[in-house]
Amino acid sequence: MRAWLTGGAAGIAIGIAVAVTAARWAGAVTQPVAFDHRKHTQDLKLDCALCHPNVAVGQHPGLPSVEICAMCHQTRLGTSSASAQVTGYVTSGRPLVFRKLFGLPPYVFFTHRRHVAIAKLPCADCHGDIALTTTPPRRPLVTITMNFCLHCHLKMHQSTDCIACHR
Amino acid sequence: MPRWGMVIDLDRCTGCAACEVACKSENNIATVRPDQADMGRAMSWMKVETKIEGDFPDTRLSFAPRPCMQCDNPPCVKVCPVSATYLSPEGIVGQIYPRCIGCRYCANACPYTAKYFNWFAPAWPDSERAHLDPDVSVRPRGVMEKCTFCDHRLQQAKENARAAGRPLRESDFQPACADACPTRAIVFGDLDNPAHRVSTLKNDPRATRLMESLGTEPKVYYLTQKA
Amino acid sequence: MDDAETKLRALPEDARTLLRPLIHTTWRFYLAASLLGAVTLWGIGAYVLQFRHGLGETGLNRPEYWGIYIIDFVFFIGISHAGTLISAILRISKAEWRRAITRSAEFITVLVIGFGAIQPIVDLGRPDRLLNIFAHAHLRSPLLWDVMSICFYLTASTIYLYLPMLPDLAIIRDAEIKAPRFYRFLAAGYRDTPEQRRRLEKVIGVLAIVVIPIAVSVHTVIGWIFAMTLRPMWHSTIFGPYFVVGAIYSGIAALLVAMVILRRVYHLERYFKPVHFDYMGRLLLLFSLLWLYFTFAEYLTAFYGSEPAEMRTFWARISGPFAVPFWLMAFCCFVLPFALMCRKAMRAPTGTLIAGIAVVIGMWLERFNIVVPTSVNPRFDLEPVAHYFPSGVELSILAATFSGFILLYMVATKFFPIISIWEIREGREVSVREVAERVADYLPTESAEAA
Amino acid sequence: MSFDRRQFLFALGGGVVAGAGLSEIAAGLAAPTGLLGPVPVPHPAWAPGVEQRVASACLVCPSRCGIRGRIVDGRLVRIDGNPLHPLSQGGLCPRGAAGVQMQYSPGRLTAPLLRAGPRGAGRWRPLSWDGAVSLLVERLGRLRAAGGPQAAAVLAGYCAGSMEDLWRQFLRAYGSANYAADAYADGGDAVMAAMHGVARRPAYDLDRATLVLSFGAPLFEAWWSPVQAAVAYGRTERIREGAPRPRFVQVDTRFSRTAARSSEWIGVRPRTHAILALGIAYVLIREALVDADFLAAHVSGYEDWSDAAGGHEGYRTAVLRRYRTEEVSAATGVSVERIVGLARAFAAGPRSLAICGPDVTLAPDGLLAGLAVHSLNVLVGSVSRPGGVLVGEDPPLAPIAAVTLDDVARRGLAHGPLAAGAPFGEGGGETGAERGAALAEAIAARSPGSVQALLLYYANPLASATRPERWAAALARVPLVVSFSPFHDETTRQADLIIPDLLPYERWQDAPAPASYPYPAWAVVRPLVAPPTGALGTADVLLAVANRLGGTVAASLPHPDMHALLKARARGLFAARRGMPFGDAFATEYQRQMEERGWWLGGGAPAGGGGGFDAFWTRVVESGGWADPFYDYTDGGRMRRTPSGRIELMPADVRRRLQPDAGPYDFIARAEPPAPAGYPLRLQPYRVSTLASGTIGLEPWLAERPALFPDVYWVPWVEVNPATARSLGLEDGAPAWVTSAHGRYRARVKHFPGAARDVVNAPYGLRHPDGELANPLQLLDGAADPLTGLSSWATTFVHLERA
Repeated sequence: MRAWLTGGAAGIAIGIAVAVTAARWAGAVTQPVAFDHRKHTQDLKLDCALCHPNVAVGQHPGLPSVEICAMCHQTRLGTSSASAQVTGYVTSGRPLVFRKLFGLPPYVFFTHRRHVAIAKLPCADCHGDIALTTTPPRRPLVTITMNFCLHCHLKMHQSTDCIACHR
Repeated sequence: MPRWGMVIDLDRCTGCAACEVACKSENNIATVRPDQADMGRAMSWMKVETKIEGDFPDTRLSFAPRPCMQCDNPPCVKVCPVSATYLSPEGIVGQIYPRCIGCRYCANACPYTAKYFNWFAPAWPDSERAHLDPDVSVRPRGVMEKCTFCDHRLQQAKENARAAGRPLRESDFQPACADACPTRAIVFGDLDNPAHRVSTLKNDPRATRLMESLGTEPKVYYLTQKA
Repeated sequence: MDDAETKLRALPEDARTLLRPLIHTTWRFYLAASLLGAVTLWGIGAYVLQFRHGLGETGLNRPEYWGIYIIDFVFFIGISHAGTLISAILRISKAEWRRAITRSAEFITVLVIGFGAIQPIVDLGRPDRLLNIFAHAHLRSPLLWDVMSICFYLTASTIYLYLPMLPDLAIIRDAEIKAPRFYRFLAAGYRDTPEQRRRLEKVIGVLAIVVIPIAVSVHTVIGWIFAMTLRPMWHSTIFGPYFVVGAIYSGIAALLVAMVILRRVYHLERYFKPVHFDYMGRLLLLFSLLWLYFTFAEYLTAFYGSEPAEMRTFWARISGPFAVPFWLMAFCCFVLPFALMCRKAMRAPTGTLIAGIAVVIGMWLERFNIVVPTSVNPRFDLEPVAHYFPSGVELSILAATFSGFILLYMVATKFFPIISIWEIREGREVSVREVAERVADYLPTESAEAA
Repeated sequence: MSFDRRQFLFALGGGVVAGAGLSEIAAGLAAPTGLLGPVPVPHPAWAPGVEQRVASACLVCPSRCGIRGRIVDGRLVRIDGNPLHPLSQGGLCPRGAAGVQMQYSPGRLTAPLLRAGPRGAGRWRPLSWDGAVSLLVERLGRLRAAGGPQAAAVLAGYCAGSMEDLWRQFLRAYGSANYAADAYADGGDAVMAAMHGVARRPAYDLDRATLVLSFGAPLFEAWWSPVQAAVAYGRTERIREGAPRPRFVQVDTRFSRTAARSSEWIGVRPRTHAILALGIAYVLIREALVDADFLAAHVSGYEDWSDAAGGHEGYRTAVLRRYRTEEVSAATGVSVERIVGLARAFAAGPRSLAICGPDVTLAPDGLLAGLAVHSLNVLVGSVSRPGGVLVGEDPPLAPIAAVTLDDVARRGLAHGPLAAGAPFGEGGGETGAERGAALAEAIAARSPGSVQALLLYYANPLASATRPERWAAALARVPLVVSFSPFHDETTRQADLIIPDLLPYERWQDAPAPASYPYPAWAVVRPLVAPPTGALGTADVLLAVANRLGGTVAASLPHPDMHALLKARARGLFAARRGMPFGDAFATEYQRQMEERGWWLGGGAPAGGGGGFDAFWTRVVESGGWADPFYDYTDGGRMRRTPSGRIELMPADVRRRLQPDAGPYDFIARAEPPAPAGYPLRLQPYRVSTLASGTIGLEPWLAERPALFPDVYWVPWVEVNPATARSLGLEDGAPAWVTSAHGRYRARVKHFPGAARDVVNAPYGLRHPDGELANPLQLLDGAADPLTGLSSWATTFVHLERA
């Protein structure tokens, strides 16, 4: 009897762990090119808005299109293979589609314009040290929950009215 | 804190239903199939109610556009078991779709029948998804939905005003129905702000509210010669 | 089997008769059970369909937001007042004739309450978010009071079923006629020592008192769910007590039906005696009058108020599209049971069965007449009147709820004695003497002069 | 209980499976994905959410209101009113707001289609855009080369503005006079032509009128501009010279939404509008409430007169002789008190206006009835004065280009139009326009080959014509039918080639205000969303065809595309030294007052109109258009272009065409024929604005709320008096056949106390959800007014039976 119970309990725990891990791995984001944020933001001192052009005007900041990459990567820069890959995309005209990393559920209405252009929040508040990464993270560096939002809103004396974000 | 309200001049209403369609367009209100409409499941947050009396040629007909009354004492809020509907500080009765469990108690409590239920998941032809308003949820099935005075427009207006560094003006925030009304029968604004037209119109001798005796304190006023 | 049979024969007569159903099952039982099981499965299938596609599968619409499920909810929770309340009241009032009927009544309660409680969940648009009720509880909502009172009631009535069953479970365990481990577990080491018996009776006494306010609260709150809205003919102060009376009424009726059937199929004529039917019939009579009183009061106040919105619903019920269910309800809930139960001759199994069935149907119709006519007639007079006819899915789930309940009740009779063995024994051994003493006690003391 | 390893392992395995399964189920339940289907998201693609608001104009009805599209990431998500547009002033009707559904309707055609099977079989082969243009060039070129350009014909729906000009210019340069307009005729132009000598629909100064007496004009529903009427209806007292809100009085056989919202509604018997109008005239004359000065100065035919042909009865005598109030009351069913009261109110004004609608003019004597109604305006002098009937004018656009004709074209044009229009037909017959019905008859009657190519532009005669079978016969005789409809419809299904137009939110066009609006206003329609790749608008197809046809045709249409054409035409506005790009109410009023005083300040431009034409064009496009808010009341000649130079109450042209002993105002004398046996109910078709073009399936929002009944959805209906319906055993919502001697259709019966007992009100333009047409017009008996050529809508009788 004890064997059954302990075995079953351990088994269920392992099962849940495996399933959760698998789900997490399955949901991980992979980018077409190993983009080096650190290189671009720290070494080259590029502005975030260069590659995320709508960060101050739109709901979503936008991701770089191949045209934006092409501003610099017309010819091969540096020695990294990623750089070579980008040049490959640029010269061949193949579509280069970066994938969204930080996602919110569809019933959350968040605008970057309000937080970046009006409230002037630093990107790192929500995105963590993304600017310092050298390889594309596979999942968000900050887990954004409603409490995460509310905490900041309360701290900043901003509206915590439900319909401001859910509508 | 503003207290948003609406004044609808029934003597100016031609019953054209532009408000209805504008509302549906603005708020991604699902269209139901004809058989569903026959069952009485059509949705229209803003609904032009019609009353026909008499017989030809002495027929009389009146219209009353009916949005959510955004009561100050909302019966629907009191009964929601999960706080999915609540009264916001600016007087808008909000509905939080991801929290709603779909018990429809609020709908039963609302004397104005202003709340709508998603009997099925909304169905649009794929091509028509393109015209959906990205600022408003597409409600999943099984939740209640209701007029929010186009609250998303308020959010956007506030954002624009802040970006421009100026206070919110009356003209900045108008719900879609008021915007579309060709006779300007629908007036919207802050009931407590003397600079807004609604705050004077609501004291008009013609002003009345729907089922005022229920004590729900609606923030939608009707102007009409006939009581 | 033979083994069990021998062991059964070795038991005293009461136990032998009452435990027989536990080990003897006829083909008729299996036939009935499989039929009911099939209906139940069909209903579960219907629910899966509704879960998959949404509540659009029902006949509900706007403003007819509540239909069959809520009717069933009110109805079944009402039926559940059969047991606990009746048995508790009878126990407290030391009505000795209760001894044969409490168990069957309590079983009705416990089993039906689950079927009632599940109805609002079936009715939810988002059953997947059920836990929001706890995560985001909003205590102002009568629905939440209801969740709480039903949880209390379920807990209390389950305990109230279980504890008085302990001695019987111990008897079964000791007789070793069936599933020894199961009964060993259930009996929980009860040995029926005088000490245990004394404590048990104390607890039962306390529970019997506790369970009454809980039971009253349950149906009061259900009445309030309706009364707290502004809908015409729901917004009524009388609804709390009205619902409680109706609930007890339907409970008595359901119990009577169950008693007649149990008596017949398990040959319990020695236990369910004419006096039981007579007394229960009197109760039914009393409640039919109470029901009439409340219903009359309810309709009369609405009629005298003559509020236009109320009158729309009022006339819809009296002479409008809902006249048939209304007058059928009046017939089933009052005319028929009153006419039958007035006469002593009819307060026998057949008469009470007819009256009981009529009341069960009538009370279902009463719930229907409360929920639907009001729902289709919105208070806002510019809104058109709606129509409602339950869809196949709703009717399937309705059928499945009834069949599921009956099935579970049947199965329960195969595992538990449906009449309390020890209470009967206690009645024989102790009560006869006690009652005699008690009655003597009631009488005026004979004066010294007379002596 | 020993610890058994095998048991442990066994349980462990089971546990893993169970745990994984449980968590999957939990995940499925927790997230609304999985078990409960996908989460609906407003737009599937993740997009930046950058929005624009772009001014344009609405093309779905003749009102041509100003709109502003809200465009998010290139998608049109919403249509608002353009507050700068002088007519709509930011208002919108439901059809306008529902345009987004048309834009994204799943049924729209994105590529040209060539018929692959027999006609009507619905088998099509997609064609490239270039291929389609080439095919058209080849077929039209061949026709022209064979010397028969007159065998090309165009049937066009309402497309006033440069689009109509373009078609006409193309056809003219090509060498055909067969341009037929087929839209929204209400005979108003005929009335103006007869009485004023101006073949243009009357404009109404609703903004200043104080009493609007409408005879069957569906002002708030399917009028020329319901929004213009609504804006006037809702105007506040402060605007415009302290004028109080107008009092609307509606005279009609049908209790419509307009009737419901009017201050007063007067139900008359069918076809007695004109009698009531003349009854009012009688009171005006008897009580000397007419504007005698105006009549003396500008009007002829009021008093009796004599000429070479002898003595003639004037208007005054005719009315006094026949329209005694009691008789009028008996004929119309309106009480004497009401008639007298109405007449006095109309005379008291101060700015009264009588409007005549299609319920009056779509009758066998429609033109005469229209004259009778309009004569009220003349009697009180409410013509060419503020708050009265005005004559609008077209915006001073530059011509498309000079038309040059070669010999082929000249010979083709010399054939003239195939079908001669009625004397008072659309455009007075002088521009070669003809009505669709006449064209169909002509095609069917003439020798085969008289029309070799028929181009259909927003015309669906098989659904909209009163006798569709005539069109079916006509189409069968035309070897090449080209439809430019962006959606499949009844007629398009019978076409050989479909070159779908771009939708109204994807193309350049212009949108002049309808004739009912007194001031020239020219809105610019510009693309709000990108058209499908490679797709061409019909205008661009026409310009390309003209270019490829070469020669004089190309020379007459020298513009590369519609945008260039519009810009070139706008030079006329720039040069006109009047008007302004759309401005707000203040700017518009300022401009009006300045122009009234004879000044022009450069069109409201910040620096006196500086910046040249390009800056002007940019301002016009960005504000939504150009308008001139000034009306010259001093130019009386506008109203009197008759040969006599006076407003003719007894127009000679009309009298000449009547029976010798009949006068224009003999309505009481003309007895109404009784209902034929077996058909007891009079059919009263009417247009519901939201449905007029039958696009109900494209805009489900409208289908959900098509009319004033909150419980009518989707399915076509007819309005029947509840008593009548019950006597026929038809409960509310019952399906029924509406049957006349000429056909039948299916509809639901709607009990409506606003319908007269002996009438069936039948909305026109509805379709069943399955696409089946429910068209009352196909039931009509085919009677028409010989003077205008317009079909009579209310002379047919039907019976109802359960379907």
